[in-house]
Amino acid sequence: MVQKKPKDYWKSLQQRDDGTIALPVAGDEFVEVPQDERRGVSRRDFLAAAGFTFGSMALTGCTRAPVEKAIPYLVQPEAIIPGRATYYASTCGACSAGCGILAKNRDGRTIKLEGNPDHPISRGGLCAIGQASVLGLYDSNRLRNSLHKNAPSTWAESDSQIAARLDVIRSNKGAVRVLTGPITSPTARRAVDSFVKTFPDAQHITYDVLSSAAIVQAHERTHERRVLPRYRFDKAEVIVSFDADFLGTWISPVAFAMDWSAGRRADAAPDQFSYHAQFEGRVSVTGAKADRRVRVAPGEAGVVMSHLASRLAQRAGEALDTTGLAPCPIDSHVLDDVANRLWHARGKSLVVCGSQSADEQVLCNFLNHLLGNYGQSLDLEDSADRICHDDEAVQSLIQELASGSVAALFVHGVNPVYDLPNGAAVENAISKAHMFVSLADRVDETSKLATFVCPDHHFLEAWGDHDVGDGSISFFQPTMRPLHDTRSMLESLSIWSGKLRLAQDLVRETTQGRVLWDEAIHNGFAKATSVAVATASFRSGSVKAVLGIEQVPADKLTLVLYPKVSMLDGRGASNPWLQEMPDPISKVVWDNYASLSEATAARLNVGAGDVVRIGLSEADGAANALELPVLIQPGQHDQVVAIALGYGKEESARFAKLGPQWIERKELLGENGLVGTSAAGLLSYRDGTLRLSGASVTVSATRRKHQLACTQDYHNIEVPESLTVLGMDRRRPMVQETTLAGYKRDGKLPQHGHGTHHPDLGELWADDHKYEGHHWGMAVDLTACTGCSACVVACQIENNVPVVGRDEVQRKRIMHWLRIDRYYCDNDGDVDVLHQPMMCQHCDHAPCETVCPVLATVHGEEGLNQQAYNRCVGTRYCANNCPYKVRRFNWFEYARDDTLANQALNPDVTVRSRGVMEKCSFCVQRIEAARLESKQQGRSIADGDIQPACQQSCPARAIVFGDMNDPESAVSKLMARGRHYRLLEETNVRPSVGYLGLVRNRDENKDQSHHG
Amino acid sequence: MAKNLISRDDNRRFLLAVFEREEDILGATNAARERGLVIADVYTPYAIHGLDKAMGLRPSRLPWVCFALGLAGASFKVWFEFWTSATDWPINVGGKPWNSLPAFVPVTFEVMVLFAALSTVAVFLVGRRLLPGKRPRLAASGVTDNRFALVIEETDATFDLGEVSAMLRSFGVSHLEERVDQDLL
Amino acid sequence: MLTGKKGLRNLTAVLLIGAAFNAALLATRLGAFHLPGNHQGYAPKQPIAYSHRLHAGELLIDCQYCHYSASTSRHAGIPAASVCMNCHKFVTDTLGSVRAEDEKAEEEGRKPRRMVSPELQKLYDAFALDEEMKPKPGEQQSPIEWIKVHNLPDYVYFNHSTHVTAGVACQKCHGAVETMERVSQVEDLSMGWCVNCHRDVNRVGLGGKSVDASLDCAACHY
Amino acid sequence: MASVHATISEPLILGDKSPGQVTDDVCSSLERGPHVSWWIALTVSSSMLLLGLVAVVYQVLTGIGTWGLNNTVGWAFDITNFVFWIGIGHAGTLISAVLFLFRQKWRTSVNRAAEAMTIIAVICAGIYPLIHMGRPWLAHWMMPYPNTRGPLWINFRSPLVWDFFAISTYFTISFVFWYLGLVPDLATLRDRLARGWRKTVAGFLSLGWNGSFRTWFHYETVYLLLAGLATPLVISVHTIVSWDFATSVIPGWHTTILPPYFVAGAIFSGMSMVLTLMLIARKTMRLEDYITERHVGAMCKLLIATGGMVTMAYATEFVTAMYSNNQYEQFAFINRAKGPLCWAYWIMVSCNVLSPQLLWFKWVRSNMAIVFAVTILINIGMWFERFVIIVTSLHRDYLPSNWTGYVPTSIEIATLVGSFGLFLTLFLLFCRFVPVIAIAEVKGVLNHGKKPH
Repeated sequence: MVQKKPKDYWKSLQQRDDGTIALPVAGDEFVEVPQDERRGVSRRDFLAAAGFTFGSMALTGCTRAPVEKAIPYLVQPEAIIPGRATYYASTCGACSAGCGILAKNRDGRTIKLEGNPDHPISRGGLCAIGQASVLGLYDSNRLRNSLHKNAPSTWAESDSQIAARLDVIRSNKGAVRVLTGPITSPTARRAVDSFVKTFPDAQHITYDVLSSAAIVQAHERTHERRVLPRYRFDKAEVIVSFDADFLGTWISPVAFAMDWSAGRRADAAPDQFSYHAQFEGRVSVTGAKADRRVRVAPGEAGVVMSHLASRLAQRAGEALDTTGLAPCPIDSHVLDDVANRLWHARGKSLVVCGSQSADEQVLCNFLNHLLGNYGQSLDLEDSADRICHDDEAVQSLIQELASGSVAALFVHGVNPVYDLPNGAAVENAISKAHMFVSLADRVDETSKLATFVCPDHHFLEAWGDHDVGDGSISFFQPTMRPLHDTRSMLESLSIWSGKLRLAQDLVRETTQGRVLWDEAIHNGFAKATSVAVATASFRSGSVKAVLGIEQVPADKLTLVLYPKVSMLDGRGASNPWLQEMPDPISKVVWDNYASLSEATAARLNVGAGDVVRIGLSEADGAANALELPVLIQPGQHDQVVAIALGYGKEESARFAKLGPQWIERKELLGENGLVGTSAAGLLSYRDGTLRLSGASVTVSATRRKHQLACTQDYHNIEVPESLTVLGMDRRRPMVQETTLAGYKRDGKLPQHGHGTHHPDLGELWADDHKYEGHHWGMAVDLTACTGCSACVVACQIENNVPVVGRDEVQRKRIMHWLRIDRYYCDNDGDVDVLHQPMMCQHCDHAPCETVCPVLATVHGEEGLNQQAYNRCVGTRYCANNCPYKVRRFNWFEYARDDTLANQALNPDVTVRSRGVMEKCSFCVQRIEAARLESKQQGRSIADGDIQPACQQSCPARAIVFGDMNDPESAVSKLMARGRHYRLLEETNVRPSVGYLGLVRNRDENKDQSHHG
Repeated sequence: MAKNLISRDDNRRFLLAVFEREEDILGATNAARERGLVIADVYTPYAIHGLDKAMGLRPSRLPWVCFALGLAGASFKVWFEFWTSATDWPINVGGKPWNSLPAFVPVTFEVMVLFAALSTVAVFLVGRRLLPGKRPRLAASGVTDNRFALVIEETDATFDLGEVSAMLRSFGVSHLEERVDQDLL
Repeated sequence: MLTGKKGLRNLTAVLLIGAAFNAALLATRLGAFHLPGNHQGYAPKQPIAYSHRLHAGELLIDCQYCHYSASTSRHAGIPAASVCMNCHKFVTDTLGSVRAEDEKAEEEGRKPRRMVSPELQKLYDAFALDEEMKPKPGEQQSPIEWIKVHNLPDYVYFNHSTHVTAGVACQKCHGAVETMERVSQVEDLSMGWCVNCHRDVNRVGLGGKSVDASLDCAACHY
Repeated sequence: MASVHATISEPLILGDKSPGQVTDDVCSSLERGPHVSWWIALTVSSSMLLLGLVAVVYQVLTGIGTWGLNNTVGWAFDITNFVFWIGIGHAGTLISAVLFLFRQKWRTSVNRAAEAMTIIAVICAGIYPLIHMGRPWLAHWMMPYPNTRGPLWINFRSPLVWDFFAISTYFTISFVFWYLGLVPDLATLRDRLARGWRKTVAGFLSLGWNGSFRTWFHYETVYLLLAGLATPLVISVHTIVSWDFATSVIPGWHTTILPPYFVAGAIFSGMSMVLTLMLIARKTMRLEDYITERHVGAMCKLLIATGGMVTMAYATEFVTAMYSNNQYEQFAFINRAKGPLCWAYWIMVSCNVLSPQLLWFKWVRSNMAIVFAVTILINIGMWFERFVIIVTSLHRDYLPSNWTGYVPTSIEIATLVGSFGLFLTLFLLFCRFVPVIAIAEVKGVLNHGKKPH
């Protein structure tokens, strides 16, 4: 236990005696990594080999566990009670959305992030990447001290050298360039600016591959204001999105998902259920939830918007010059319908656009203007000082670098060699900088070139702030003492500017006098300024229609590069949790791939897993061509090939040995020795901006195959036609759906399949097991669930679920306790995507319990289906007999060699050893904790006291847990609703988990046509 | 059951007659019994049908042992299952009742069979003094191969050796011999 | 021929005795079967020969004075060295030796030296303090590495505060620690032992009030 | 009367043998040094066994993950082999016990070998439940014994516990039954031999048997009782095995027909395995006079009968499923016949339903080569029957998202090979060191020395 921890970790703690949180001086008995009976494993193996039963009994009796030490504090800190968690309000730094978090610190280690319910942006939700970012703390790739020429160095040393060189530069007016990602922190802005000011010739350049700069630019044109509007999806009754994946990756998905689902309440009045149309080329989670999905290739989007705009402009009596407008590439009735709905919901509708073309964004603004949505469903009250990412500046910087005229280059928060197209050229250019100081926290494609690497803290160790935009500031505070000898970027810059300022002071200074500091830090945010409500007028003159469709040659396809929900631009690449998080749509893990529609794949004569070669049509295409396995993606536009960004990062090479090692194991890494392949090479500059999509590419088959690891083998909710008999219902009633109209009419779900036709099921032994006290249950709202998989990762973290690796997933042995089933379903010609979170259903007549020979899984007094790992002998009979197949078996001793990563384990949950069964426990540790607390306070557990990890993280609030015996509890109320159903009810296993049917805002006849 | 006809006092005499054929031993035994001779035992290489009648043996009481112990085993097991599942620590298993009697039947049955069979065999072996490593006393060579031996006790003076031998010869006895206090069992 | 019969009887006897013996042996083995981590009577030597008998027994210091988190946390807590210093800043040796030194000093007409018992010296060394209780310059403080006596397997979740607040006496599980010079594990801390206690208190209550001690597997195993 | 039956019908044992000859014929083959073919066979089988041993050790050290199982298909080769071997075992008990109760005297020539086969098969079967556990070193937790977990016993509601008791009982009874039948023959062996280790061992194990008819008399009673107990036992064992599946909720498993279906299948597969072995033994050990065409014929007829039952079961399953109007049931069975694993299903049908039909013809029954081929086919078919029941039911159950496939790994295949190695090795040893024919019983059915009535 204690001695399992790497010594250097503790030394580094001892060395630091300052810091804001009291922490063990030398660790204490409670900093434990739960180990199950792992100590005995070698003994076990020996016994297993030697032969079983009585011998083992005798020997087990005789063996002694090794001596365990209990090392208390030397000086007891006030704040900490060993064994009790402390929560620190902070802000999530995983992406630039800036959601609020509560960081759970247990005995000096931050082990879990929860959404901060009071936070203005996220209001309690937290996405998968945010959840997983806690592992970044314990990432063994992180630098433990500063580097000089890739050799360990001390801060004093590096600082003195850097300072010396900077003085020289200052004196002879050398060019200093600071390259950063998007900066949302006012303090960071100040720090960079003041640093830049200390040089005669210095520039601050930013870029962001997933930039929303076009939106800002568009508003500059249309409203003369450099703002990123605040979108209010909850206020919109009609939502039209042009390729904006606002439920998955666009700007602030957590906030948007929360608003979006708030605007779709099927059980309230119908006008509270928005209509959502999605125009997109690939299949995004947002598209999957849309009431109408229209396939539009990137090249066509502008024209479609123009057509929509002209329709609305006519009605609004505004002019739009559409002479020479190409014919509408999609069925005009669809567009009419959408236009009508929009028009009827004037002021209560919202049009969003994910394009990086400012022209298209301008059209989008125009549409919102025509509909009078400004000030209603979106407003320009943006207090944040938005940098307009100028991609041209980046290009010129690279030229500048290449010419060798840059004296000093500072890079923070970006990895240009990886991010930007033609990385080789960038690498070559950067290496020409006289001094290159990287503030990256690890050695990556870029920082390996650096003269000095001055590692920044992980955001959970650092002070900082984030401008929310509505006038409030969200604060970062250290949630634990820095693990390694790293230093806040703020402090580094201040030192190089001449004088060390502590990060805390700098942050405090920013909002000096505007917020109550202690309160702000306690809450994690504070209202700093009231935003000037200057509703700028719309300059119609700025609008011009996008007339022509970018024609793609017949032998080419349109490229769509997209940020994956789990990877974004690749920041999750070194995080095994995110690598093993199944993509919400494709369910593929540990790889990226080229998605093609069925028709296109057939045309190219390639099948799933065939490696294809994708090259840009431009001259440099050959160089940037890359090879990827094909994934057949139903519902995708035939003209499109979609590829996820963020793969093929050098640091992903670390996963070579992840997963069980045995004779028939297959390699985790691809032929390039990395996880997936980087698609950055296919990024292209078009009219000055870096574009993810729109380029036309050649796709050619190669002879090779590369099997993708997918958590699902069969993807349709209907059984294959070839395996049906007359009168047999092909559709399986797993996901039950209806239309809003239909639901309003019947107040219940249409019946699917014979499976659900059954008489009222009696109970043979009604009086034998009554649940007098609590009877825990869970309701999952399929209408709200977006499949974003935040719950999956949250569950994995909370419950110490092991990462098993690509090969094991391919063998269908993923360990996730909570999985999200994804089904495709034909919807006259088009394809619907259905998501269904699936976890242990805690059946009251659990089939798994009856068959366990050793009573390892039995029923609790409060209706929990309990699994005692240490009693399990591993017959797997329970898993076979589970109709939902939610039980997970430890096929191997899943390695936990990364002792640093083990620091993130939850000490309240056993780490399961080889050969035992495990499954969702409804986060019983949280139930027990709540019970204990209520007992000690002499009260009963109140509704909402217990939130399983999945519910806590869900941005759409789709999961509700509670006491089914309490008619007033939220879960009971949900279960009383008309669209509530229990899965496989007819088997009378009496699950404690219920589902609320999927409601789509469609009209009746559609409903008939696809359930008939 | 294992009543030993041969009491242990000395100077008792036996007549041993060895036959080659099944029908002869059957006939001879019958005849001997009809004459009221005391048949100590018959030694055969295999179980000859009808020989029990010829010797006039009473039916074995082993079935009763079998029945009794089988019953005992079954009732113990059914009690044990009930006690563990419903009394000692009643645990809710898949919502089944504490006393799931139907589910207890299979194990009960198996245990009954086990008890009945093993106990019967044990009683038989001990009763007939059949124990590992015991040194056998053969009445005559070949009684475990191809020859049949009839042993008659010469009870008292009325036993007419000549007459008996004549009778046995009529059945084609292959070897005739008188023995004193032969320990045959 | 008699030998034949006797041999037979002896053989039977031997077999029966053998069977009985094996059965007995088996029974004891089963009895001796331990869950991992169950070591009744385990009494390791501690880095400092701290006497619970003296502190808890004679001086009647409350258990929770040192094991402060027993009522609030999952862990009872091994006291920080600073807790010891609350008293041992002043108490550095037994009264006897201090008195002896005073007398001796009086005879020799000098100031009495500060007496420090060898065990307490280890405490001061941990803080790197000199005779005057001043930190020694340039010396690294080092924590005291106690040996854990009561170890439950890691797959068992035990929470001290639940039991303490419910009114379970420390001695119920730890034995009469106040009488121990060196602490040893008294109870076997096996599952059966826990379960039986839980059943008893559910039946007869605890300290007069009825309690609800869960018998669910998930009360301890998750 | 038996003798009457013996005289009016054609003799069971050819060439009017005397008891002495019987003894000679049977025992001489043991006393003769092993034939070279025996050595070859032993080498092959024991190396198969070794391969299996290595595989098992590797699996136990590394984890069940070395098998091709997954979250959906939790059982495959392991339980398939288990059920297969148990099934094989049943024929032995059937021949020795049931035919004994029915006074089928022809059984005497084959019952010894059949019983030995039972015991060996049960050993092979018993290994699988053990090694299929995730933590086999805790197998003893299946037993209700007093322990430090206090009042925690075992779950008597679980079919696996029933299995545990059934299999262990079955093994014990079969062994006792077999050994009891062996005692007089061991005595015969003992008295034939002048000296040597065989005599010592036989002497020790023959319990001092001296042919006393008083003993014979009780012996017959015990034998009858055991036969009477073994008969319901053999039925119960496979019924319980079938309950492993029948009591579950998985479509294709959850069906009331399974118990009779399994018992029939067991007898079917067992009989064909007995026949396979008999034909080999007959050839290699020159026992044509004892294992006559009549015996083979009788066995063939049994195969036709039991094969018919099995066919019936296959048909019934489909009817039930179609009639159920339950989409899961219906799908489960269509998926067997047409799904991704349909090849297994059709192997099963062609081997178990079609091939036995050949045996209707007398000329086939009297052609040992063809009969042998048929029995082999049936053995294969019956293995696949279990595979079909277990894997095709599991791999596509209720939720389409759970549907997976199954591919065995090298380790699994090696384990299967190993279990055949174990079976053959033990059987070869049996043939070498134990009278393969129940001498005393055969003598009982000779015509020699019997008075023709």
